[in-house]
Amino acid sequence: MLEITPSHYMVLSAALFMIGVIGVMVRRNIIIIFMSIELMLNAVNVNLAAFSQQWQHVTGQVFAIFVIAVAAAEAAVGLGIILAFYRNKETVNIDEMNVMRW
Amino acid sequence: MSNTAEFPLLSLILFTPLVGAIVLLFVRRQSTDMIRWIANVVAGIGFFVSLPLWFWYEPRGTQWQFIERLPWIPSIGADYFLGVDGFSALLVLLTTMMGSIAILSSWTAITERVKEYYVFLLLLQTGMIGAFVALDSLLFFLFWEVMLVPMYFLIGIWGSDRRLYSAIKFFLFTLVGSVVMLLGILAIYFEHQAVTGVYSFDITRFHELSLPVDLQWWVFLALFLGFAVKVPMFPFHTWLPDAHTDAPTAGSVILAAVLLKMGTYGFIRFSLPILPEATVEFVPMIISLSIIGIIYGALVALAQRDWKRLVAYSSVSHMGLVMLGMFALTPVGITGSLIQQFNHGISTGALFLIVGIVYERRHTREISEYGGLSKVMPVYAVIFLIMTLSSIGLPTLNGFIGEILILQGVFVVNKMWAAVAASGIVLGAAYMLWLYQRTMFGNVDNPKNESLPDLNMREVATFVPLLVLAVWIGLYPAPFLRRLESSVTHVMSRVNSVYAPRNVEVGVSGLLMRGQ
Amino acid sequence: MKVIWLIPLLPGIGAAVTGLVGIRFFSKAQTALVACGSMTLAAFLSIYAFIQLLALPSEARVYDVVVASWIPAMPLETAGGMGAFAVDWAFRLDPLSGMMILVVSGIGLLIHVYSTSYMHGESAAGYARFFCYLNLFCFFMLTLVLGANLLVMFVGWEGVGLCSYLLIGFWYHKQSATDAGKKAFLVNRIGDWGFVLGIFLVFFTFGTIDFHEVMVSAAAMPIEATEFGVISLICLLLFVGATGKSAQIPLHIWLPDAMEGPTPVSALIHAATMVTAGVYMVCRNAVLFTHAPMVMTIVAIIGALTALMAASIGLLQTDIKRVLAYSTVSQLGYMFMATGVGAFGAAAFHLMTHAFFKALLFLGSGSVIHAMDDEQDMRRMGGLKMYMPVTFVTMLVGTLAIAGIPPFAGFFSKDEILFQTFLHNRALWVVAVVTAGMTAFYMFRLMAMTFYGEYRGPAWEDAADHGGAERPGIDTENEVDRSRGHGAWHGPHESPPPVTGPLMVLAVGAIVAGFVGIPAALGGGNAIEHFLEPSFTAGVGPAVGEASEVVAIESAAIHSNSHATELGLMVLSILVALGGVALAHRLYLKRPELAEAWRARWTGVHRLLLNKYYVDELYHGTVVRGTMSGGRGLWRFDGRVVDGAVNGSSWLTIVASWCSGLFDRYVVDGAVNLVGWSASESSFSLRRIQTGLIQNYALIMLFGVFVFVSMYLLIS
Amino acid sequence: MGEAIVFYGLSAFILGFAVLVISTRNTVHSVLFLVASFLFVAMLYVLLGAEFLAVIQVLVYAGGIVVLYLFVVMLVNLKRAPETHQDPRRQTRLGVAVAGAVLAEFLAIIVYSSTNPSAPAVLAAGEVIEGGNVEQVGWLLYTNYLIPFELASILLLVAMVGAIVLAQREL
Repeated sequence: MLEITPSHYMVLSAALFMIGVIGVMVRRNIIIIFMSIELMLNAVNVNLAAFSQQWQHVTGQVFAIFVIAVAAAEAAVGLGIILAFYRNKETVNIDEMNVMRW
Repeated sequence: MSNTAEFPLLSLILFTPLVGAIVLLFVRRQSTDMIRWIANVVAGIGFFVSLPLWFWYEPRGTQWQFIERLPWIPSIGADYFLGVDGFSALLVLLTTMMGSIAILSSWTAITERVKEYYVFLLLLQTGMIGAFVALDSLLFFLFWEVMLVPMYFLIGIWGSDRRLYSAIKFFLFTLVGSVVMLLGILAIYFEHQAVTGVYSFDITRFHELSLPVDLQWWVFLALFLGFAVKVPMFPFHTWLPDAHTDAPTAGSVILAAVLLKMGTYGFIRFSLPILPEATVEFVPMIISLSIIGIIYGALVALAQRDWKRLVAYSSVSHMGLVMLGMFALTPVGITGSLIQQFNHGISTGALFLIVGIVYERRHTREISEYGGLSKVMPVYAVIFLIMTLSSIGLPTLNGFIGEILILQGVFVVNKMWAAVAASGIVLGAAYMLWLYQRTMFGNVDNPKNESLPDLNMREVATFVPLLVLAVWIGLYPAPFLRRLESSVTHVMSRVNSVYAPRNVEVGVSGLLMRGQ
Repeated sequence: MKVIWLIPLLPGIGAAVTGLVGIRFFSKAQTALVACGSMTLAAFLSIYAFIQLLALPSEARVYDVVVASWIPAMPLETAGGMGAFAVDWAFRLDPLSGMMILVVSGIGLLIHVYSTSYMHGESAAGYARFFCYLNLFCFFMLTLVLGANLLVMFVGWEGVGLCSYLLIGFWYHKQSATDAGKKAFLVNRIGDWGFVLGIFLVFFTFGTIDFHEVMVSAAAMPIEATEFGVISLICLLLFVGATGKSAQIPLHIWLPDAMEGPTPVSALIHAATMVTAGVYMVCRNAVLFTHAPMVMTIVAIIGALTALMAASIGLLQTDIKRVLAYSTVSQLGYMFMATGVGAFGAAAFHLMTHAFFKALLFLGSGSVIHAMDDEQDMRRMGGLKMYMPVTFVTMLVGTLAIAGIPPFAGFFSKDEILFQTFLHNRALWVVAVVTAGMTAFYMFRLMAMTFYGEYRGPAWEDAADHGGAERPGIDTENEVDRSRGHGAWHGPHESPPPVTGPLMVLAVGAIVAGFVGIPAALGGGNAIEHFLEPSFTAGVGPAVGEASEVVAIESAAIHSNSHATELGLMVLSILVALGGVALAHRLYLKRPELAEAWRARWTGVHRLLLNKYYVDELYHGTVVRGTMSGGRGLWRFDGRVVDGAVNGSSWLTIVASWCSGLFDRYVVDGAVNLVGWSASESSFSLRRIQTGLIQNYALIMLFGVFVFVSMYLLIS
Repeated sequence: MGEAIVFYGLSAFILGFAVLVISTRNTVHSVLFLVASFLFVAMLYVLLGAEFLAVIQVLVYAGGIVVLYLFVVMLVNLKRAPETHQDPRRQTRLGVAVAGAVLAEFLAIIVYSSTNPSAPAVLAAGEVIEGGNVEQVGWLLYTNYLIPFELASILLLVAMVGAIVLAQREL
């Protein structure tokens, strides 16, 4: 229990990821939902870093860097969409963003 | 088969109009003058690149010249196989010449949808040339069908009065014929495979085939339907007056000058050499239909009140004569038939141009609307006179050569046929001269005719080549006849054993055929 | 001599120049210069060629020139095995064609000169057009005459027909003129139908269409005295062609109508040259015809009948040109009668003399018509002798010639024909003599009504300066000025020199032309017939030569035995002619009321003759009407039956397609719609999943993850 | 022992702040908690020996992206409470339940696999990483992963352009 194995990190990661999932499911403010997604990405990065350490190889970290890059891109575009939407609809409530349906 | 061209002349001739049509597609539709210029220049180029067919053709060379052969659909043995003999070379020349004349003639006549009009005309040109130069029967059929569509639109869009009726009639008639014709070609194709084991659409191979007689009979009937509609022979002719009458001038010219030759060309290229026994069997039927066509066409023409329809029925009569000469199955008759096809293209094409000119000025074809035109349009009257005389076969003009050869060729086979057919010539003079009298002579009774302008330079230019050819063939047809020799000898060797080279002493065939 | 092809070509060039350039750019003088110049050259060349021909020994008087190959040789079956159909542009000068080119180019030249004045009223373009046609005619006529084979002759044959058509219809605004032109062309075409078939049969029989070769081959064949064989058929077909061109029964109807053309045209084409082409053609194929005695009989009978019928019609015509036209038909009948009895030389001789005096008469009548301000009705003339003496004298010469009064040209040629006919067939001779009497009668009737008696024409304004009536025939220059269509008509007047000149030349011709054929009975040598003899016989090969020798000996025997007969016949014919003259004098000068009385007495005959035996009406009622209604009927047939079948089949197709359309709509389409309907109905419930709420979608994803992970757990 | 204490401490902070992120009403506070969470994750990276990643985490995430979020929060000047309207069909509870279930499953898998190691949990530590962490990462990035690296840069460029286009006023 006192020796920290990759399993510990994975547990942490899983917990963090599920917090993100729950955030996505529960909150209606789309900004918060985006932040939840960031949490999920962080959980993945933690995992990658842990594996990197486990295998004594930096490839995992390299992938983490890529994830960060993608997260940055996603945040930029996503926030841009939020702004545009807000300008039109005066809301950031995701329950009011339901035009794409039958 | 050794005479493969090192330079793809036929492809060049074939695709020049097509390239022109494609270029036209990229021109703005509003710049009509530019479209007209491009179309005329392309047609002119098309004519000039076809001129080597006249100068480079070796009348004494092998039968097929300028050959090009590339695999097309190897799996069924279809090739991109082009080549001409003397006859098709002449027809290609006629096509390119009449094509450029038709395009030149429609400069002012067509004011709506100019771009599409010229695109269709050029497309039609490619189709016609293709049918004449294809030596692969599938390729031939392809081009045969390609011609149909532009002609349909030319009649249907730019025609007059009942243009849709006429266009559909033309289309259906020809389509029915060509479908049956395709069946015939396929029958030959499969029989060829059964005999030689090779799948091939090669017409020259078909020419060497001897099919069983009962199969020949059916194939002949199938091909006959396809070609007879196009000629058109007597019971299948009714599309022709309608199509001619309602087509725009250039359409009528092309239709009369070139499209009708497709049928007779088909007989010469397919029916006679491939199905010799059936041909001999069918001679009485075809001769009867031809003679009926001659007399019938002439008599009906006599009753016409519509100028263009009269010329159209005269076409029926003349093409009957062409068929008559062909099925006499004598060298003189077939030669006459071939040269008469060329002549008919010139004189009837010119007559349609002539109608078109006054139609453009007056927008009526009623003969009774005219009269005394030689007073207001003297140059026009002279040209009309010469072409009328060419049409009724006056010596020193082209029509005479064809008629005399055909009738002489028929006469040695059956004197009654010749006698009856010759009476059609009397009637021919009757309706043409009566037409001339009613339109050109007399006083100018109709005030609308008083200020008709005479031909301008462009219109005269459309007639000059036709007049030159009419006189040239009339006075010195030898260059033309020499080019037809190899075609005729080839057909004769297949179809009439009396004239097969082995049966004729060297003195006649060797010396005289090659003489002069 | 290798340039005989230039003889036809020169007028051809003239025609091309006046036609292509002249109509637009030439003045009348320039046109006249070109046209007459080319004709003059052709005439001189003809004379030169003829002299050259005369210089040769009589057996060798033939020049053959092949200019080019026309239709190259092609093998073709003939009766005698495999032959070769080939036609050359070949010309042949022999005695017959030599005589003809002299006549054609000579008279042609004179008429060109005459026309320069006669047609002066036309515009410059019309003037050029006229001379273009006239030159073109001479081109074709000379081609016809010089052609060495049937097809080259046919070129000329059709060509002159064309020019005749164009010239008859020269005043194309006149309906009657264009009708007449068309009629002429079509009737000729009917004849050509026979001619063409004759040519085909000649080729089929002999394997060649060269006159000389045909002649040699035919001479070797037996004479078809009893059976109607192939040569007879050839001759009959060729004769059909000749009846068309030379206006013989039953195709004579076009010639009188052809008088609608300008008078020089009537003179040149419809009197002197073109209409004699039929006679010329029969003479050309003399050997063929001599081998077909049955056809010869037909030719003779038709010729005689035509001569009689035309002469009888001519008796009562009042139009000056129509009288001459019927007279022409009648004289042509004479010539055919001569050929029919085997007297080809006599026919050719009469052809030549006739060309002179008939051209003269026509030109004279033209002069009269001109003087009378385009009046052609003889009843409105009279007494013109004093106004136009030159015309009167020359026409009198022509009349005497045609009536057969010695020593004018017509006497010799006509008498030769009568004599030959007498030897051959008495019945025909009777007809011929009666015709001769009629000829003399109607010609002097013409003279009487035109030149003698009271002036019956319209009055004219008496011009202040000089009246035509007081000083007839003088001051022609001024008359010409006024006769150009400007200003008022100043009464009958003598014509200008370009008109009277040819008249005088032709009058001399009409007097002296007969002297080349003075018969042996009168101490002459009958030179013309001996000169022409080689053209009528095959003339080569020993056997043939022998045969012709026999014929020659026989004919010589006949000649010597019957000089007395011949002299007697001559006297008789002169008497008959004089009788005709006397009757005309009595009826139209002395006692005009007698003519009225006779007319009242024989109204039926009078009406029959006046209406030309109703032949025109007959033809119009049968042939023309039949053809036209046949054409209309067939057109209706075409529209109703043939096209009806087409439209009917299209109607059937439409009905069938309508039925299959119903089937398509309710059965095939129904099945398709059923599938679509069920799909849309089921999707109606399924689409509720698409709520548009992102979190619902996320929930579903999460649920999916849950399922996958559960599966992993369960498996491992 | 020390490592364990650090790990558990960091984990507690990370998860605690994460829970705060998703539960706070005030958006601005939420963002601040997110920053805190990120910073602790960065510390965890240090613990894992990934110094370069830690630096990146601080600079890019905590520095760059979060500032972006703050800007947006400022720009979205809400006149009414953002979460007043609630769609009846959103099934929040079900979501939370499934999330919990998945978490439970994950934990089960992790526990199961760590108690039954199919492979050595820790690699033989014979291969010592040469050079610093930054050098190694850089080496790999510019050799083996050059193309993905360049693609990532293009992706960022495209995202930048896209964001600008989307955010500009007259769309």
